[in-house]
Amino acid sequence: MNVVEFTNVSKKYGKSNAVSKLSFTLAENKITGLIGRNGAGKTTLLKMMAGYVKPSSGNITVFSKDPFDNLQVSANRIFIDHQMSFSPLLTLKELLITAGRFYANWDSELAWRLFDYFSLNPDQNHAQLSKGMKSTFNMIIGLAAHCPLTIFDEPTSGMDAAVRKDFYRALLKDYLNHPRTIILSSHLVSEIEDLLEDILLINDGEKYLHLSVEELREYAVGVSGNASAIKELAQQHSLIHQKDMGSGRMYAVMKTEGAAKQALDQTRKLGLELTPVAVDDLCMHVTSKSQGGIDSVFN
Amino acid sequence: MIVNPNSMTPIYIQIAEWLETQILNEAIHSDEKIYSQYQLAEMYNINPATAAKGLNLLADQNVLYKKRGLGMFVSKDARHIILNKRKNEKLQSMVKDVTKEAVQLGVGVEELIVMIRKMHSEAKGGNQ
Amino acid sequence: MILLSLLPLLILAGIFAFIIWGYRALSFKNPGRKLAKWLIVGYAVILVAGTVYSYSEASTKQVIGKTVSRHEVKKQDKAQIRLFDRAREKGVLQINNDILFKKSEKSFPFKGKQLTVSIPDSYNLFVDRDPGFQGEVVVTHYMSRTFIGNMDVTEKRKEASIALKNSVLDVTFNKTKLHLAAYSEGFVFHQFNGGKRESVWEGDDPVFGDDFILLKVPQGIKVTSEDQLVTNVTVE
Amino acid sequence: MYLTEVSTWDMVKKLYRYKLNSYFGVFTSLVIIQILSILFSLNGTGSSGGSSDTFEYNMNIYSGTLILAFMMGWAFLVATLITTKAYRYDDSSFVSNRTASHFSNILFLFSASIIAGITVYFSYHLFLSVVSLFMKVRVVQADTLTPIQLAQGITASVLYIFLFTSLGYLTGMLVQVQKFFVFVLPALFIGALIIDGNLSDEPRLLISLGSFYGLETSFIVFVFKTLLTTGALYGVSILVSRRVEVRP
Repeated sequence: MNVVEFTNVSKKYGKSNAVSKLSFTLAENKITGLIGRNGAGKTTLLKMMAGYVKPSSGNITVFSKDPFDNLQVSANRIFIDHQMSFSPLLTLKELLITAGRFYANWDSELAWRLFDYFSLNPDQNHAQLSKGMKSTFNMIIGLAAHCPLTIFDEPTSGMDAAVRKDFYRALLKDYLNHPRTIILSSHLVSEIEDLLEDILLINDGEKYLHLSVEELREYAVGVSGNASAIKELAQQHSLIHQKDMGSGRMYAVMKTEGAAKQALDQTRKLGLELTPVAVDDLCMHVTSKSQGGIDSVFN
Repeated sequence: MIVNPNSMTPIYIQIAEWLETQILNEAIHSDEKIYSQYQLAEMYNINPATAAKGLNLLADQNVLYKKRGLGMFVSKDARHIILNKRKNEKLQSMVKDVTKEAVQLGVGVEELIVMIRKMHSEAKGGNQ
Repeated sequence: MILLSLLPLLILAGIFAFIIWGYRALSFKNPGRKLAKWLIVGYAVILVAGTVYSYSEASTKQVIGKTVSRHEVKKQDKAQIRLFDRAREKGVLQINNDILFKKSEKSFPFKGKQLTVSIPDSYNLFVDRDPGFQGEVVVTHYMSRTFIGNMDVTEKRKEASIALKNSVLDVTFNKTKLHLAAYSEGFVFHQFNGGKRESVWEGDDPVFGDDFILLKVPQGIKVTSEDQLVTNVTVE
Repeated sequence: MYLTEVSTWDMVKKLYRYKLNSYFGVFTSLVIIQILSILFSLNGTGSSGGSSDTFEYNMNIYSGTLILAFMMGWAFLVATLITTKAYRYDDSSFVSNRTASHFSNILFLFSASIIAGITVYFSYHLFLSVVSLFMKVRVVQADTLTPIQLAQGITASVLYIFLFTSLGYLTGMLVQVQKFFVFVLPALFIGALIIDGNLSDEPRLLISLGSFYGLETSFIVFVFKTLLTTGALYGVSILVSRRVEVRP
């Protein structure tokens, strides 16, 4: 069953399109990574999914219902981002207790264990927290709510590396105990890719790829060696990225689709070296404005 | 074992290989239950779907068999299958690589055999 | 009165129940909010104390006079005018206790044939010749009732000083000064009284009662006054 | 997948409870505004005096009306405050939709109006005690109210204050929809008063508006008038809010 379905969804702010003609589905109980550059439309997409923002056109269903301003959807999803606002008059302790009243599956024990682990002060106010502590607190709410659809928008912003690592581990362990549909947006793919089952890559408000992480790892291959040999190879394969290495050598990233894979395997004979392409590199290359990346500016 | 995401080998294959090694080392015996996808996910901090893919790979090769509702178990001839596979596929391709490298470096067959003999006895001695 | 004092108590109990319920709902430690809590609790306590004090004060000594309706005040004003007109023009003075208030009465032995009254300008001097009277005069200081708004403050006024020396009766009226404070819960509390407004400032112009002197003298005595008209009346 | 079914009313109650806890400042401001209004009332809302040859009086008029007026202003401001983003977004951090959010706000504002309306009466008596304790006033005339008058008066105070919350709520919502209403609404208000003043010899707009409620002598009719107006203003606010995104 699909938890989330986007059909031809567009969202305009003024004249610019934040999201355009986006269609995808999220299947039940998968962790999906929403990857895209800043301004790619990740937040707009997630806010539409959460029911905060109404699409300009197209159709969204969450749990087979239109999520916008829908109380039933709201009760079964949680949206965590760094803009989450809480009354400055309540302490963290009060906020956790309040959150527990709102969410039917609230795991109070988990919430308090995480709260203690990350040494948050129960008497402090949310407004006084540093950015990283805020993110940590919001994350605790997001995990403990055990909502069938859990949405994290850049959940680790401001957290230090150790806390980020702990968060991802906590997310995985809690997911193993309570499988649910989780979508996690980030621009730091390398940190989360092991955690993910699927990746939804968007660029300029449009869907670019929606694949499993394993498929994405084999989606492209890096080829380095003689420039002319690579250029010849590039005729048969879609070139994703290229970089001149100097002295007649170059590095290219090519798509490894279907039968072309075997052809690519033959390249060793041509004295070309094949290397895997890390998922975050791939994401960076495919969302790049030009094939040459930043280097093209200096040519 | 720590999974290496930067390796050319996909994580699910790394997981499958680690399980094979466990079986070869007799850390898990025949007809014993093997790790679930969730245990593997937790051990390696990976998505359980990835772990499941590794388990399914071994099931397809009859190294593991499924018991409905109970999980996956090591089949009777698991060791045999793994040994065969490694000999036929992995070892052969590694030998291929070694030979290729030897040709490039201008190392003769005799010299290569000597090297292999030496390594072989060392590895055997180290194991004992 | 008992009901009246019970109602605020009931409401008070309600407020307290609400506050206690509210605090139980948020019985957390919060240093930032502690001050606010004390502010609210303290204020509630002060409110209650103030209300209790104000009720005990108001119901004992501080209210003066009786309040009447606006309609009553208008009726009074007309009645007073009519009463004086009738006395001056027809010589009939009606002692109506709803309108007139007897402030003081003094009697002096008097044997003479002529009595001179010294009384300030523009005050009425009514003379009633009684055939049964012998050897004395009775001087009564009357005033028609005084209303500020719709509050009867007649009794607060001072009595006139009256003295008889030889054949001269000296009357001096003493000025009364009142400092008043009028309290009203506010317009909402009078909105639904069927148009009957009991608030002082919403009434008409004040009705200043007129002081006058009623002189009872034996039949044969002649009464004169330097600059005041002497009206002979029959008291009803 | 097990989905939770929630009822709107249930969430309204939960949001209402959350608001009672977290909008604590509303009650602190109530105390401060009432203390201020008591201080202002000490001046007296009016005075009168008169004299004849033998009688002279002056009278300071102290009334609870000013306290009520302050509370109306407070109610207006509190309601506009609640429509601002900071408060609206608090709701969207937990389970809510706009309907639940509006109804919990209205419920909260109604509770605040009840507390304000009742405390208007009490603070009037506090003020009265202050006057009789600290000011040298010789004679005092005070109203005596029957229990029914008292109950009606307090109810009417609550309804007046509640009416002003609905006015503030609508104003706040309009501003949230279009920022220029911040300038347009006061301009319209003042403009209407000026035009009103120029067109007729006597300005009638505010007076007739005020007397629609203030001169209503039937308690039942008054309750209907205020509740209907309040309901209508809240209704319009809810409709207006549909033009605002829940949380952009």
